[in-house]
Amino acid sequence: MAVRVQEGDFDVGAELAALSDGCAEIGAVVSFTGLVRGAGIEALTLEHYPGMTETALASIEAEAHARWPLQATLVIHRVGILPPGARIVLVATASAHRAAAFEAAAFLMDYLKTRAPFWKKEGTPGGGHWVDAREADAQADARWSVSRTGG
Amino acid sequence: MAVRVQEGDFDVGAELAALSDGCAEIGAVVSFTGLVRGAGIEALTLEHYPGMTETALASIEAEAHARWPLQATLVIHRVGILPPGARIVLVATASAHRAAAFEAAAFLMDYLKTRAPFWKKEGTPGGGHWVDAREADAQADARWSVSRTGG
Amino acid sequence: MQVLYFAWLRERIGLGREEVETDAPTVAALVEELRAREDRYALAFSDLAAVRVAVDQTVTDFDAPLAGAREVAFFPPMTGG
Amino acid sequence: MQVLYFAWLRERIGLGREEVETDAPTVAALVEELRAREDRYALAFSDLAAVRVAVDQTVTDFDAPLAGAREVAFFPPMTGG
Repeated sequence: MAVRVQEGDFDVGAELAALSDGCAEIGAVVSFTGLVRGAGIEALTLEHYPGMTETALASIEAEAHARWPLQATLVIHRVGILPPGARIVLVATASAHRAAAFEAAAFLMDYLKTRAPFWKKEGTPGGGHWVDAREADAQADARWSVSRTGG
Repeated sequence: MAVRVQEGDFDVGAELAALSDGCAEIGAVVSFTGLVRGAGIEALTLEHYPGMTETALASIEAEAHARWPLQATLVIHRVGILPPGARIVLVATASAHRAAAFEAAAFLMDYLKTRAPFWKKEGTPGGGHWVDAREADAQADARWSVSRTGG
Repeated sequence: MQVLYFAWLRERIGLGREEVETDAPTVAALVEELRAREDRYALAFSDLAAVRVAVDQTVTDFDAPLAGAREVAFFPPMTGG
Repeated sequence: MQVLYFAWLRERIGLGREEVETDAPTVAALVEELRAREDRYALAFSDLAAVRVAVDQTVTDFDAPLAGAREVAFFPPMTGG
């Protein structure tokens, strides 16, 4: 289990290799990489709540380990000013089988979206605006309280 | 859309970077990496049906694009003799939003497991044996014919 | 008590953190005190449906008691990931 | 017609591919002809529930007709990924 909040970029290949290194039981590694979409924006600013962020991410990660048989997990979230195309977040899970790795990675992202204190501000040619929370994200969070099925 | 069947290893970081390179609409990249689990085995031999393999993988990939809004997908599957810990397969999906990327990646793996002509033989200290197909894989394949929901 | 503001609440109020002397028994009572201070606070807290609160770094609601609390943070719904 | 064998079918029969002269109208009829050849074929095809078939690289079933087929492959359930 590892959580990192950082301004700098991360190396997905190196992070995934390190995640499964040395554990012979791991047969499946799933990763999610979030990128800054570039349609009409000049930059994305990520603000967060230092202290609470790390606590919230560690709590979400612990919840994933309680729900699925996972050998390893990783959450890296960048903060600061990011250009279009930049990596924002990496979530990775390692398990013996793929179903647990897929479900846990989706769960981590769903909970991170609604429960980790990050806020996005889009910088556009016309100025800046804070990104609204999506109703779809609230629904994605809620599905884990009623069911563990799904891919 | 890209499908590759090869003996050599692949570079996950480079493959994922290339997948999203140059498309500003991509906000989510999901990857699955399958590894040779090392419990009691000396090597895994992957046999396949040249010609049909590529056709089957391309067909599965096309089905994923028909079901979800995907900007890019990638399937790489290794063949030959692989040691414990080696990467076997990489499936990656890129989409504007995470739900499509997660679901399509899980779908690609489920269909690949039951519909792409690969066979695994485990080499153990006591000899070799062909891996049995798992009932769980047949069930995982079947869920996509009744429902698209899930993570 | 330390009071923290994030995202557009920070921008509207004009600062990210301040020490507040208060005997407010609940988050809601603290919000009323802040609203009464100046227009920028009243503006920031004009629509509480758009505001979330954490007490000592745990998300809670506006009825939550403040007895013993060291840090209260106000922010919009989270949009990370 | 080219007939291909994979995995343990290939090992039991002792070859991966052969040219077969046949007028078998269906896959099932072809399997009967092969079974009648030698013990190694009979052994490989002793439990058809464990055998899958593709005609011209498309998975089908044992009732499938062979008219016009160029390539028939026998193999166990797939175990890739």
